[in-house]
Amino acid sequence: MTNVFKNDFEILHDDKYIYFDNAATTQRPRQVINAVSEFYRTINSNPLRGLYKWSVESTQAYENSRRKIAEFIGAKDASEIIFTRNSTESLNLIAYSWGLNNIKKGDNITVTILEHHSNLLPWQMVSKVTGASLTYIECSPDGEISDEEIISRIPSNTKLVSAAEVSNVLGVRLPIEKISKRAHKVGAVMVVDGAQSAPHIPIDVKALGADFFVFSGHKIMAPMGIGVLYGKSELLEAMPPFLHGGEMIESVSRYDAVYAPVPEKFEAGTVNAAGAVGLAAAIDYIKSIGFDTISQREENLCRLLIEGIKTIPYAEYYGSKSAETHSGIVTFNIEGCHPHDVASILDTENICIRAGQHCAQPLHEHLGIPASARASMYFYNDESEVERFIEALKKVRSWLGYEH
Amino acid sequence: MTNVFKNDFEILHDDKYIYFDNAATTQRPRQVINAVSEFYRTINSNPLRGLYKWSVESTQAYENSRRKIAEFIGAKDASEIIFTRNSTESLNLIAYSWGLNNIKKGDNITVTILEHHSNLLPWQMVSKVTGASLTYIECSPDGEISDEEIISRIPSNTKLVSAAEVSNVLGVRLPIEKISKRAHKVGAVMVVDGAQSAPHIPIDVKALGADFFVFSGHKIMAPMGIGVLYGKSELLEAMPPFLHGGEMIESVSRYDAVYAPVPEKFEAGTVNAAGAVGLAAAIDYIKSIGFDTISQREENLCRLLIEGIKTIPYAEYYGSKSAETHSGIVTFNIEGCHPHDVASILDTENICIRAGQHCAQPLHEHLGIPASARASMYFYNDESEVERFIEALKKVRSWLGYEH
Amino acid sequence: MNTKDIYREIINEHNLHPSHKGEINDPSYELDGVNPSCGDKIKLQFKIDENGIIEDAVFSGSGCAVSQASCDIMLDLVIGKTRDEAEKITEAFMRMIKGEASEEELEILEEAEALADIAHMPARVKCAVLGWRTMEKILKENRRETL
Amino acid sequence: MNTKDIYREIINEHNLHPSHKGEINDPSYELDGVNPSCGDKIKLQFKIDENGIIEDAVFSGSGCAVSQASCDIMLDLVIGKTRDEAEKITEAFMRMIKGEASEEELEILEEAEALADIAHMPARVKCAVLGWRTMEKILKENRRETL
Ligand SMILES: Cc1ncc(COP(=O)(O)O)c(C=O)c1O
Ligand SMILES: Cc1ncc(COP(=O)(O)O)c(C=O)c1O
Repeated sequence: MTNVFKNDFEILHDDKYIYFDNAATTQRPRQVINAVSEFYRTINSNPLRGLYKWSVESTQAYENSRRKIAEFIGAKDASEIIFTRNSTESLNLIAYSWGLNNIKKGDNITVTILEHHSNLLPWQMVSKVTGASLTYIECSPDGEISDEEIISRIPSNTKLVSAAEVSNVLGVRLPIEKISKRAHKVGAVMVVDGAQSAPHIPIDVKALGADFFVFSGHKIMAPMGIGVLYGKSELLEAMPPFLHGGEMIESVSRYDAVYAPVPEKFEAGTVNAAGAVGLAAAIDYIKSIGFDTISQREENLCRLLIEGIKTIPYAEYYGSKSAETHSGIVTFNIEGCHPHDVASILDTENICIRAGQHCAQPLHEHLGIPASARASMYFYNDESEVERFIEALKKVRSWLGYEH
Repeated sequence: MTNVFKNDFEILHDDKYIYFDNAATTQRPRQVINAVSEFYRTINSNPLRGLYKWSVESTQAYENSRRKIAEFIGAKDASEIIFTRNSTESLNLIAYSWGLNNIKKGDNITVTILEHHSNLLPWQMVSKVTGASLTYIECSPDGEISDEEIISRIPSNTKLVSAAEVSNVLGVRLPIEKISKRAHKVGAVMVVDGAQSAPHIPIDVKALGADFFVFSGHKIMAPMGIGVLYGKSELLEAMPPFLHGGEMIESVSRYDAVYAPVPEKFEAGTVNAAGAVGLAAAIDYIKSIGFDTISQREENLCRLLIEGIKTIPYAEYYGSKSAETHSGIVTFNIEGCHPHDVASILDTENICIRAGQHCAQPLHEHLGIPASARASMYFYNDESEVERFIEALKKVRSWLGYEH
Repeated sequence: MNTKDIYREIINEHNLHPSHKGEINDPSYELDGVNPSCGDKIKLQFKIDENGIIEDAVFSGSGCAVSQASCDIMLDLVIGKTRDEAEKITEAFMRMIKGEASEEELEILEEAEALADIAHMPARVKCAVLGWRTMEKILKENRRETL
Repeated sequence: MNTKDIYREIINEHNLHPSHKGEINDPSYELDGVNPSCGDKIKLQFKIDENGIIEDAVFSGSGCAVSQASCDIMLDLVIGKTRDEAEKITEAFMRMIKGEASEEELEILEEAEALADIAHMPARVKCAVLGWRTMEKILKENRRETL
């Protein structure tokens, strides 16, 4: 193993396996795994209300993580960071707490056709409950969104716009700044789904024009079970709580309760302090690698992979022709071969990819493909893996019984 | 360290600290910590949709955990087990998905006065949204609930009854079987909050008469960030989803979606597979200790602690006089000393207890005490700790400036 | 058998050169089956005579090789059999996929037995059973979309 | 100072023998403060003359030793001072609790400086500031519950 970027990832030390399913979940470096274990071995306790050393230290660790995240995405204040389980929960929190209370019949919600189901179904729900319309910004086959689409699909009665910063299928970055500008012009709130951008590019919620921003720990090398919701203070403060229970109240009587200020108001029940500590460690780790290195390596790997696919007859890939706009993700198909069969066959070569619709059915319909295979790489992947992948891909059709 | 029950808990190896805040969160044995790390080091991937070895293995590990939990609490089928973050989320899921869709004005919801806020605020919410009444079953000062209370507080228009199996303040076990019998007699659904019972006594949801049962991993030696909702198949199947997103659908079109069957319907977004694996390891661990041993040790420690408190002038404890019905929990006060000061002073002796209202304000009001201190023990605590605790407690009044 | 062998020895042939793919004009029963997670869609058409014998059966639609091949093999097996026999075969197949089939059951599955190893590819089980579930519904529910 | 020393050297005396606990009949201002997480309740009564000088001030209510003592010490400090001076002292105290106070600020805090180490007991900070926050409100909002 000569790829030093794999050093901290024990699971990747066995060169037999090629892990190309990073858009689904990344691997965790030992620094993250150890930070979690260390928490349990040294200061484990229930944070927030403790009056003893461990609990004070757990609280500090938990709140340090919040501050670190705030700084990582350019939030104004740590209290704008709410810990959730994952992006999906963050988006549902917005939908239930902001959506159902601020959107009504006659209003409009706009999303893009590139959305992951997690940034679609919550808005379908709000649309159904409130009677508001749901409008799609469409994209070209390579994932481009035109200025006209942005203007025409965000009409003046729009109350909320939600868009992924990076598509989990095409890897393309959406013109979030333009979308949020239009959203704000018509007085709508802008939600940015950063599940696929936070692992790859620096985030500045202010520059994005994001009123809300969400991401998942597990896609950024943190443990599973911890996610983030960023919301502008003014918005969070005006929103009613979502989950109700311990730790999110000031006082409770038999029939009534006074809620705690943000962020506690939105963190009902015992918090996942160990998860937050793991996420802080992941952020330290990603910074130690550096986003420049990350995108350079991803770009290079994408370029190689795309070039490889181009040499394979019957193979086609989707999205932009240029490797820089793929965020490590290359989605493709091989004619005559169903992506599930492609994935099963590649599995026999110990290559891990995803196949299906990647929780983006409307996008697949829009692109006119029933399903696709997706190779998604991260900075710890390397050229030799891409080469092995391409070699295997070349043989897929013959393994599936075709003469050529 | 001669207490072998501490062997697997590295954090407890430093005999300096006495951890008596187990009702807030337990410690995790190395078996649990290692199971989680091992998952990340060997098969980490996104379960459920994977077509390659790691993903298949993650899925198996995740589903094994589900089966193990089903067996642990006597569920009929593994599909009756939904993974959540904690008890609070489980209870909110019931409140949002079952409560808001089955309870209306004119109906009644009954809880007990002993509830934790997490089993109270969701029902306050449902009551406010629907206009249903909220009724309290009261208890005697030592936590006893009379048959008359059960009958009279669960009137015939009751649609849902929710009660903790074990109180997190008094440690007393509630007469759940009687409550659920009455609930079912009037056609109500019975929710049992097992956050404080699952760590201490064997659970059989059928014998309890529980239509829903919830508990938290972190209170039963599993990692933070994983919890359980059990629901009877018929109920879960008829309920609409709560969180909307990836993994919980069959198919999605632009304006509509078909949901997956249970349990997936209720598990939106990337699941916390590592947490589930940790919970499975915790269940194995608790079984290896055995509930008999657990309650014997807890009973013995409670008896000692109560006897010790009795020897301290100005000290009083709450709840039953008999140590068997305390589940390791002894809540107390020292006259003239605010529990927060007691906890701060005990902290200087490296003793970890909780002080305040323990997320049970209505119960404190009912008992007529503004706040209390709580020592909560688990099987790994021991007599020498109780002795040190009592010695420290004896001196609290003098540390707080009293002559005696 | 490892995955590649399953493909080579059984799936590919049935997928690329199915014996029973097509449409018939006068089916007694017709039913669509969908596997939403992979977008597979299959239509089964059955012609069953007055004695309950499956005279002819075809499938159409698109999907992965596993679902297509499994469907073709299934039709191979049941054409000419009675409704009851077909049900029995289906049961045997479902049990085999769960790894619970008896020796006898495996025997009546004939060529379909080769799909037993699909059980080691849990993500593909849904593909393998798509046709079978659809046929099961036809047999059990006697549903007539057309007559 | 460790926790026990803070109690011994400062909190206990003010908690057990407060100088300013009680009620007055004709306060200019009166306000309740609540620390819901521990159930502490404090009532402040202030008598401020036409020149803005705090003539007298008392507290009543129940709570932990930290909140009671901190309140008593606070009143020690501000009685006889002007409204403006009291505001300045409050600011200094808040900054001290956050560990941000300057030398000068610490100086005007006199005895209250002994509470600086409360900052190491974050869970108790709310107790320590309860009286101060309530006084701050009285001074800033000029709120009159009674006159
Ligand atoms: C009886 C009871 N119910 C519910 C809860 C809430 O559990 P969690 O904070 O893990 O959601 C707790 C513990 O905090 C509890 O003791
Ligand atoms: C763009 C996008 N949004 C949302 C999600 C949902 O994230 P999670 O499953 O962590 O909630 C994902 C990943 O699955 C994603 O790729």
